[in-house]
This record gives sequence, structure tokens and C-alpha cells, in this order.
Amino acid sequence: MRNQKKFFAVLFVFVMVLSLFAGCSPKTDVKDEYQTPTPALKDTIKMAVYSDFKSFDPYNSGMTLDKVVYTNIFDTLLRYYNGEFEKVLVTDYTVSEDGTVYTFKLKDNVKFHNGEKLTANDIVFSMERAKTSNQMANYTKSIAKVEAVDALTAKITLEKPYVPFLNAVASTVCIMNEKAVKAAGDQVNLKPVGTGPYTFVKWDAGAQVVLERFADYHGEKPQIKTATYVVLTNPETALIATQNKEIDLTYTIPSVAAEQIKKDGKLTLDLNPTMGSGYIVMNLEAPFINDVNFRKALAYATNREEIVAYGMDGIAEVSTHLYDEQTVGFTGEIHIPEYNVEKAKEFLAKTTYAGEVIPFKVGYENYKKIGIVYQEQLKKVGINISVELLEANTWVSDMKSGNYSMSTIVQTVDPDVALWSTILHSNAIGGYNFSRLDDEEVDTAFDTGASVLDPVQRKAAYAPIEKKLYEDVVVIPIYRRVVTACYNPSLSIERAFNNGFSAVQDMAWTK
Amino acid sequence: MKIHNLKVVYSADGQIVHAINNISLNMKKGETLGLVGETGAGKTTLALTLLKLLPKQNGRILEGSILFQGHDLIQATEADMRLIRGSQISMIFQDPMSSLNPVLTVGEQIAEAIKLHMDLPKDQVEKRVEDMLQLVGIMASRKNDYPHQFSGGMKQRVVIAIALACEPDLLLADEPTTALDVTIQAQILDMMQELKDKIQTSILLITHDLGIVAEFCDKVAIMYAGEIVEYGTAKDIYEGTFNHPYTEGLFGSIPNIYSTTERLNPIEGLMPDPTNLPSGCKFHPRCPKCMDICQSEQPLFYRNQEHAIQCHFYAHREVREE
Amino acid sequence: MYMARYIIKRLLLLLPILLGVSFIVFGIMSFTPGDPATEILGPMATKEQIAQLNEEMGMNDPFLVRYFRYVAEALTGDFGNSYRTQKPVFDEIFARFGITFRLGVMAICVAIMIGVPIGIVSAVKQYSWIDFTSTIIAMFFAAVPQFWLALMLVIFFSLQLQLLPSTFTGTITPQHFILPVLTLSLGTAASIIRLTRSNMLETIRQDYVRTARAKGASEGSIIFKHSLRNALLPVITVIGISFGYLMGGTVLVESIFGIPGLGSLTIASIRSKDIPQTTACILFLAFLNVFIMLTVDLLYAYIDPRVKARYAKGVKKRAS
Amino acid sequence: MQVQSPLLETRNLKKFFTTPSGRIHAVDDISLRINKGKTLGVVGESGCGKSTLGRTVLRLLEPDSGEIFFEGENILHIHKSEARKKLRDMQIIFQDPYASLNPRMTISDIILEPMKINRFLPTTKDLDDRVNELMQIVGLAPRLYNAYPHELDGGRRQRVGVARALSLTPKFIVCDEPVSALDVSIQAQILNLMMDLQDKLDLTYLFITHNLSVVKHISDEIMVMYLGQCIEWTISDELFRNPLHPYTKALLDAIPIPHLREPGFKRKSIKGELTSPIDPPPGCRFAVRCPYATEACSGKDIPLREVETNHKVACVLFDK
Repeated sequence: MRNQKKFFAVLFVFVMVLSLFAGCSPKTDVKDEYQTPTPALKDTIKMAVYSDFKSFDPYNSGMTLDKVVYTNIFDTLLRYYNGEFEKVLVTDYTVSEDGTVYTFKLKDNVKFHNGEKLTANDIVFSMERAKTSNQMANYTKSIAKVEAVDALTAKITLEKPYVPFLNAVASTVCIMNEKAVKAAGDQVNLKPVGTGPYTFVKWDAGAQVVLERFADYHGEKPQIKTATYVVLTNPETALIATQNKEIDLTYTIPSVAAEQIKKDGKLTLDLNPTMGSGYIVMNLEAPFINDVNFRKALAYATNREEIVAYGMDGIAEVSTHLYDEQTVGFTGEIHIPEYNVEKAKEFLAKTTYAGEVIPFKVGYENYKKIGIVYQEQLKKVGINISVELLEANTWVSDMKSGNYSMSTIVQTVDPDVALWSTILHSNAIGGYNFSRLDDEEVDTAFDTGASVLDPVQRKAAYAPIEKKLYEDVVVIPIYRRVVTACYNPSLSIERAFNNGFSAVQDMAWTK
Repeated sequence: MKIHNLKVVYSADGQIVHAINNISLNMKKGETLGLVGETGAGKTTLALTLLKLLPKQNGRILEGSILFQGHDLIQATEADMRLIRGSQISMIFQDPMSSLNPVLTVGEQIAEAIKLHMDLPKDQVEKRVEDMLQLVGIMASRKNDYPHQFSGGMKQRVVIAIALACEPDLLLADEPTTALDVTIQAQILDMMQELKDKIQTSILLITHDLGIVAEFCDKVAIMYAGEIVEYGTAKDIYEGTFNHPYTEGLFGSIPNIYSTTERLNPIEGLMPDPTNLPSGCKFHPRCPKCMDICQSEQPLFYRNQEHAIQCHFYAHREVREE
Repeated sequence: MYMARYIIKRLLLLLPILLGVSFIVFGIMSFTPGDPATEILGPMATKEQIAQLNEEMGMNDPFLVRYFRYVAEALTGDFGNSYRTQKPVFDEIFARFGITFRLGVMAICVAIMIGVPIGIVSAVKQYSWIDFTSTIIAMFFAAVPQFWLALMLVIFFSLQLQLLPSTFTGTITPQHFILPVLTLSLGTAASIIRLTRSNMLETIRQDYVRTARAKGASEGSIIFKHSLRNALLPVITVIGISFGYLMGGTVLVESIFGIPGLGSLTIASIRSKDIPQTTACILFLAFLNVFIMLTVDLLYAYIDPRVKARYAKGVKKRAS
Repeated sequence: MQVQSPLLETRNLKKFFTTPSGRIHAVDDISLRINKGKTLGVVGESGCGKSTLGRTVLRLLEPDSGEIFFEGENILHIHKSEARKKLRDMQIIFQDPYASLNPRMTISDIILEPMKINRFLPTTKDLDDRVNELMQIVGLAPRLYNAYPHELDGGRRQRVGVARALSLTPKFIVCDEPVSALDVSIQAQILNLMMDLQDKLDLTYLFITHNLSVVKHISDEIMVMYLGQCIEWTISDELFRNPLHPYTKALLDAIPIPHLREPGFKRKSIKGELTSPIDPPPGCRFAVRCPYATEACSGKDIPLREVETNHKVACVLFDK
């Protein structure tokens, strides 16, 4: 009796454990994809990304990775690539003489994923929605009125000329369908419906996002049918999985492995430059740093090549500018001082600095590595810094409140000088103006520059900013962040955007 | 049961512990033999050796034979021993508190012995468990209770029930009452006496208490440092004229209830270290009658009928050499 | 009857524990730098917008006000929405918990299936080559970092032998679970081996085991009937603790194998100052752990009648 | 019998322990007196409260009520520092010499410790001499000065315990089963030592034991305890010659004596076991096991009364 009871108890546990295994077995067909070679040309792709997603509502996500995904789902009116505006949803667009009225002629054959046809009303809806979004407000606040002139013509009127409009709004605001948004209710972020080449299939939180090719896409039909973004936070395993062909592309690899990957040649490794600018950020109110000579000494003591090579394992592009020719309004006339130890010492001698230790606070492990290389460089000219790793939130909070002296950071700002005001304008002190730069000339340049229509005059209007940045050494630019895309050599990727990522429609299997 | 020239050693920390040195002992059926000795004399080792339950890691039987009903247990295989243990020879251990498995009911523990050795149907097993409990004076209804629900005396009754469940020919009782209070001890001893008469089992009673032996045993063996130094009937030991000096010392150490003694006459000194036993007679360093010969030569047994004393002192006395 | 009362008592005890845990988590999250509005609005938001959103969310109220509001809403079953995804917090937890639970149960089962038998063999054949080898292997697995072990397993089984998938991608097959379960279970198995061994050794020397031998019980019966149950008691505690730990999800293993588990959710929530999500995650874990420990205690009572008797008398054994 | 004033006296001493199941009456209304230089033996079976009595007398346990007089002074009422000085004159020897000696201290340190704590002697040399003297008194060889307890056998360890108790030149020593753990030959050696010391140093003993032959040998008077109460008290020889209380009779009857009995001898052993000392009802606590019990035994407490000269007993059989 007792024994029987025990026997059943053991049996029960055993069956439970078995069922756990059974629960994760596939229904029928899918046989170990990761090892069976596909005879025909592959039309699926799996891409590894380094962190989970947050939201696929384009106006409510600040995360690059979310954008990487929803770029495939949504179209914008235009697309900015390599200094040009490509027409995506429009056949043509015009700008009025005074730069306040933008008229867009829409393509005729565009369909949303829910079957709705794209009309000018969708543009009105999307622009109005963007205006109410906290995240977009900075750029859309210039919009006075959006009208549907006819079914395929939308007219956007600005209160005053705003030159970054095409960049910050026309190429940024994702066109959404009112009906679809209403249908999604409060789950817009989970049910994105756009006109893009891919439809949203599902998002398994923490695991993956699956996209499917949209049959009625208005543009050229992409080669890849199913695209999956897989969350793999560990770069080692992401690389192994790519080597193992479990995934086809990884946007994250251990930085030390880059050399080896290149040497092996079994995988293609692209280092896609981004708009992310990595630089030494300084609190202009901190002791010693408030002295321009001291900052110049720092600038002269900075060896960018070395920092990139050792502090970043070479996974970055050396850069001497906070923003460069890709950014509208960039002048390129003034440069940051070149590496020169003698000069550095010369300028240091002009200061009151006498070997005091200056804290160099960082919030991430990879920034710490940069800090350590930089510490060695500065020691050569006689400046002592101490690298302190803080908890990330604490670090950001310290940076905002000015409770720091030096640090390093990457800032990504969309490609128009006007947009850099968020980190350099005096009204951003306490926010992302970590330098605590409070310069009237700079403020005026930002305030007026955005409304200057003529490109040459515009450059002139923005010139004081670069002058201030580099002559007074407000920042010490080090590198341009790159995104590592490591993938199956049978895959061809046509191009990467300025965030370093590529759209699925630009990818294709060649073998 | 005939034990001949048994020698058992333990190895501990690289040293050899001579636990049992050349013991020879006979027991007849139905006889009760009291094995008396102090801590470390090797009493328990002897009992464990008889069941071949010495710790496997370090206990070893060096030589000798144990003839039990004509078979030599030393040669017996482990499987043979398993058949003998519990059915023909069983054992009661000293501490009833730890002798029972805390997670099994007492009924289960008694039934185990029965199932192992008696080919009985299930209901018969249960019946026998109940009978055994009643035999040792416990209500049969308590068979489903766990050991922690019993007091020390009751636990020892259960242990005895287990030991007697298969009516063994020989019962080894290793200090069965030492851990118990005197009134409980008296109850247990009385019960054992009754059972002995009922079942006709031979008993080897191991104890350090000469009082218990006096009440309970037909024959007595006095053990010292792994040897039996004196053997005889109870009468020989308690009322005989001659005794081994160690036996005399033991008696001298016990305060007498019925007469007033000002001072006890204990044996001086301590038990010898079993890793380094003295030469000659093992008792000589503590012996008040020690002679020169005692220091160098192992004494022989001097016998008078069944009474045997291992002592040089009696070499030329009335106890005749055999 | 007594047991039922005891279980109810223990479950009631959960309330103050959960309240305390929520208070501590809430406090820590509130007094560390960074604010949820920034997290919600993203890096491009202006100060004014952040301040406004904070005001809307009641983040400017005193801490206690916010805490009691949270508790009041929690009592109605509303634990809030994640700041990050805007989904109800328990949606996310349950979505993640399934895989963590499966992984944890499998890992603990494998650990037991490896640990207990080897521990027993080790003890029964003390100082044999089996004992020696298993002790060394157990020491090895107890000492190696999980991270390293996981990578070695991946490199060997996935990259070299091409036998098993290295990450949770594509259709999840049982093969996917093998490496993470191994990684998780080997360390636990090692401690189970060592504990089972030492407890078995101790139990085998007990008087009642000697009694069993004197009865003529077979070696198998001595090991399984008389020793194992007694020896397993402390092992069960360790299993319970390990299981509770595995339920929390092991961030490292989740990260390495790309498993969308509870651990990574908790860490992500903490990183992004997602107060409702973090609090809910930790409350959930606290609940699970108390629940597991309760199960362990009940198992104890099932195995050891002495413990059951103590419950019956109403004597508290220990606080948790 | 008592002409002189007693060295130690207790009046209505009570010590209860509270457990979840009720109050254990460990020492229930004990009044005793011991004259200087004499030994009072306390006998009883395990659980009768004799050890608790010994500890309560020394204030190692605080009594719940009652009074303790030492040299005529109530040590429960005097000032703390005063009490400490008094308590110096009262020492204890424990049952288990294995457990009561700190294994990490040398023999000399153990003997020295009470003197150091009480700043008994001014110089180190004096202390040293005293240790050597004590070791000589109890018969420990000087070579053991720096030995550790584990190097000694049980008898020598108990000698160390005696030396420690003697170090502060006490007048009164509680001996709590000092020889129970020892073999008979060693037991006799220690008993002899203790009696020699009593003569030499004029010590007074409260000798607690369950061994009746030992207690008879060493004591002048004997008190028999049953479940926290004293049930019989008389001069040592008298108790054995003429036991009155049925329990005492049973106890004496139960002792196996090392003499051959008459053939056909039958012991009159009592049935049953000690009942629970938790919240006992008023009346004779032995009544449930007593062959002579009548209705008169229950309902009210039975006081200890002197029924013959120097022979007190608590039993209704002797009511006149």
C-alpha cells in the first residue's frame, strides 16, 4: 500500500519532468534548422541584437534597436542616406520660397499592412500624432498646420522656416494609419502597422521579433521573406551562434574577436560608422577644467589612435570632430588641437595645476577601458586622473547635475547641426548639456541657424559653435562609434544607415 | 558457539589497535554468558566480530575461528552472514535512543527482520509484529508509531523485539540497560529473563556492571585489554576462593549498599593503551600482586573444572594447570 | 489537520514578508539616482517634459505616499504597468517565467539525478576510485565559474561537435535546453554530491544502521531504506535553496544562451529604473522562495516523522 | 540532627521551565539544609530535576521563587558584587569531563581561569604555584601542566574538573554526577579522591547522582527526588536499612547487586515510567506507578513530614 503510493509519487514526478521536455518540442516539421543545409536560396534571416526591445510605437521609443526593427515596418516620406533625401512614399515634394510650406505628392499604389490605401489623411494623422509625442515635440513644434490638399497631396505649413525639417521630420516621422492605430488601442507599441516592406508578426519579450515580407509592398520586393531579430545579450555566444550558423548576422561580437574574425575570413565583418560621436566630456565648471589652457593641454595630450586601438580594441573610427560633413550645417573650418605632448606641457605650465587627481567618472565597463588608456596618456604630460566606475543611473544623474569633472560618452544626434543644441545649448544645462556650456554666441547660433535657408549662410551662422567647441576645447572628440555587423558571407548587405544598422530590404542571400 | 584464538585489530591513524587478542570462548545452548569489562576492553568489538559487522574500512580479523553450529563464521560469505544475522544470531545495542531508525515506524522495523528471515504471508508478518510487541510489553496498536514517540525504556523493548523476532539461537546484548534508569533497567532485565526462559536463547550479555551479571548470568567472562582473564560459573566468580587480581579490583571498586566501607579499594592506574600493550601479563602494571615473571611472560590459563584464570599467581596454587 | 493549519499560518506569514520586501525595493528604487520619466521619454526629451511627466506620474509625491498608493493598488490586483513596455507587469513576468521555470525544474532534476546517486556511490564506496574521481569532479564543478563552464560547453558541443544549438533561436527544441540545463545543474549537482556523500557517511555510521545490519538487512536495503531518507534531509534544504535561486533566473546563463528568462527581465528593469516591474519581479521571487521553502519544510515533515510531530505540537521550527 | 547552623539552606526553592506544551516543574518546592563538612546526596532518575536543583543552588539558573541561604545569608537578596564573592565559595563539578573542558585550553589554563577571572592571587608566580599545588592535590602529574584535555583519559579529566572547582578554595561544591561517565575502577579512584579532599579541606558536598551505591558510599544524608519534589530524606544508612517511601523501596529493589541471589529470587519491580513533569496535578506524583496508591494520594499535595527521628517522607502511608 505504502509502496504503491510511493511508486505513483515517483512516476508522477517523472512524468512531470518528461512533460517539461515534451512541452518544448516542436509540433511537427521543423527539424534542427541549425544544421540542415538549405538547397535552394535561403529566404529567411536571423539577426542577433544585444538587448531587448522596448516599444514599436515609433514616437514612444528612444531606443536605437527599436528603430532598427520598425524601420522595416514603417516608411517615412523621405529617407536620408549619404547626404541625399530619397523619396520613399512620395513621387515629388516642394518647398516654398520662404521655407515654411512643404508639399508632398504621395505615391498612388501604397498599401498599409492592414490593407488600407495610403492617403494624404494618413500624413495628416501621423504628423498630428507626432506633434503630441513628447519625444518628437522638439522637432515637430515648428509645424503650424498639416493639410490634405487632395487624396495624394499633403501640405505642411511651418510657423517659421525650420531647415532641419526634411531631416528631423520628413525622414523621421513614420507614417501610420489612423484606423490601425485606433484598432490597436493602447497596444500601439505592440501592434505596429505601417507601409514598409515587412509586416510585424510577433514579439516574444526578451527573446525575438519576427517580421514577414509584405506581399503588397509598394517598392521593390525584397529577397528575404522572414526576418527574425534575436536578443543575445552575450557577445561571445552571439558570435559562436553566428559561426555555428544558428544565426546569420550578429550586431554584437566580443571586441577582442574582431581581428580573429577578419583573419579567419569565414565570416564577413563590417564596421559601419554611425552618427554616434565618442568624445571626452568635461564639466566646464569644475576646478582646473574651467581654465581653457588646461583643456588645451588635455586636447594636445590626447592620442586618439591609441585610445581607439587599445581602449576600444580598434572597433571605432578615429574622429577629430563632434559632427562631420554628413551633418547639414557642418563647416569643417576649425579643428581640435592635434596630439602634441610638448604643446600639452606648454599649456599645462600656464595653469595652476600641480598634479591634483581629477576624477574621471564612467558608467560602463567599456568606458572605463577608455579611461584607463587616457589616464596613461595624461600621465605623460603630468595630469593625473582617477578612473571611477559608477552604477549607470548614478553616473547619468551625476553628469546631469554637474557632479563630475571628466568623463567620456557617446552622443548620437540626427544629422543636422540644429539638433546638437540638445547637448550644447544653455537651456539644456541640467539635461544633456553635460559640459554645462553656457555661451551666448553658441545659443544664438542654434536659435537662428535653423531658420537660415541658404546652405552657405547657414554654415556661417553655425560657425561660432565649432569655433567654440574646438578653439576653447569644450569637447575633445575621439572617435566615431561603429556598429559591428558580422555575418554569413553568403549574405550581401547593400548599405548601412547612419545608425550603423541596415534595413532587411537591403539584405539578400547570394548563395 | 566456539570461539578459538580470535584476534582482531583496528587500524587508526597508521597505528594498530589490538582490540581482541587470542580470545577463546565456548558457549552452550541456552546458556547465559556475562562478558564483563571496562571501557576499551574490547567487549563490543567481540560482539561485532561475532556478527562480522566490524567497520569495513579499518577493522580486520587477523586469525582464529568462530564456530557457530558447526560452521566457521570467519569463512562465511557476506551473503551467508546476512542469513545468519537476525535469524540465528541477533544483537541488542547499547543506546536505544539511536538504535532505531527515526523515519520508520517501529512496526516496519520489526517486520523487516521477520520478512528477511521468515517466509510468511503479509498478514502473518503483521500478526507476528503484534505478537512481538505484546511479548515485550508494548500494546500492539502502537506498531504504527515512530521511535520518537517512545521513551528510552520502550525503545529498548522495541530493539529487543526486533532482536527476538526470528527466535535467534544466540542473542548478543551489548550493555542493553546502561543508558536506562535503574527502575527501567530492572523492568528490562526482568523481561529479558522471562523471555530467555520462554524462547531458550543463548545470551551473551556484555556489561560493565557486575551486579547485572550476578542476577542474570550462568557463566561469566572477565575481559581486560582484549583478553579474557577469568572465566567461570557465576558461583566461581562471585563466591569462589580464587579470582584474578583484576576481578578482585573490580569488586573492590564497587561501593556496597549493604555494608559500610570507609574506603574503596580500586585498581590503581589506567587501562593500557591498546596500540601499545605492555609485555607479559597485560595487567601487570596495575596488579598489586605483580611478580617478576608477570612483566615478561604471558600467563597461561589455570583451570579448576570450568573456572579458568589467566594469571601467574595461580601457577603453583590449588588451581590445577591443564 | 495540524498540517493544514500550519500551511495556512505559513502562507499568512507571506503577507508581512511581501510587504516588507516591497517596501525595501520601493525604497531602494526611489532613493537611487535616475528617474522613470527620462526612461519613458528617451534621451531627447527636455527638462520640462521630464518634470511634467514626473508630476503626472506622481513621482513628486513623498515617498510614503507613493508607497501606500502602490500597496493600495496592489491589493486590488493592479501592480502597475511597466514603464518600459507599458504592459501590465505580471504579463511580462508570466511570459518570462515559463521558460525560467522549465529550465529551473529541469536543472534541479538533473542536478538531483546526477548528485544523489553519485553522492551515494561515493559514500558507500568511500576511498574507492569512484569516490576519489567523483570528489575531484565535484570540486571542479563547484569551483569553475558558470560563465566559463557555459562557454566551454558551447564551444565543445556546438562549435566543435556541432551537436547542440548554442542559443535559444529558432524553434525551441529539447536540444536547446541541454546546454543551459547542464550549465545550471553541474554546480548544484556538485554541492549535492558533496552533501549527499557526507550525510550518507554520517548516517551509515549511525547505530540504527548497525541495527539494520544486525537484522541481516541487505546492503541495498541499508542504503535506500535506512540511510538515504535520513541522509537526504539536509540535501533537501540545499535543493530547495538552489531551486529558489534558479527560479530567480540566472542572469549569466540567460545572457549566454539568449534565454528570455526572469533574471534578465529583473536586471533590465532595475537598469532602466522600471519601478513597478522591478518591484513586481522581486515580490514574485520572494513569493516563490517562501513557497519553495514551505514545500521543503513539508517534504521534511513527510520524510521525518519527528518534524511532523513538532508541527503537530505547534512548535515553530524556524522562522522561514 | 542539626545542632549547628547549616552551611547551605534552601527554602521552598522552585524552578520552572516554560515550554510550548506547558510549564516543567523541574524543582518544585525543595527545602534542604547541609551542615558544614557533610555531604548531602541527591538521588533520582533522569528528569527528576536533580541537576536543575544543583544549578539553581549556585544561581547558575535563577530560581522562580524560594530562598537560598549560604552561611546564613540569603544570596538571592544580597548585592551583586557581594553575591559574586559568596558564589566564589560555591563551585561545581560537572558530569561529563569531556564536554565541560575547553578543548583549546591547556590543563593549567583551565585550572587557572577561575582564579584569573576573580583576581584571586596577586602575582603570576603565586598563581603558578597554586596551579601546581592543585594539580598535586588532585593527583595530576606535573608533566601534564601544558597538556590539552584530549590527551587525558576520563579519570584525569575529571581530576582537572575537581582541581578547577577547588582553585578558589570553596567551602561548598555541587557535584553533578561526577563519576557517572567513568568506568568502575576510575570511578572508585575519583570517589576516594573526593572523600580525601573533603576530610583535608573541610568541604561540603551536594552530591547529585542516579547511582544509589555511589550515593550511599559518599553521603551522610540522602534526599530522594521524584519529578521535582523531595519524597524522602534521611541519614544514609537509615535509607538503605529502612526505606519508607514506596518509590525509594522500588529504587533500592531495582539495583542489581554484585552478589549471587538466592535461587528463585524475584524482584518486585515497579511498572511504568516517569510521568511528564509538565503541569502535574496536585497530589503524589508517584501515585500512578505506586502499588499502594489510594484515593488519598491525589487531590492535594503531600507534604514532607518527619515520621521517625531524622527520617522525613512524603507519603500518605505514614499519616497517623
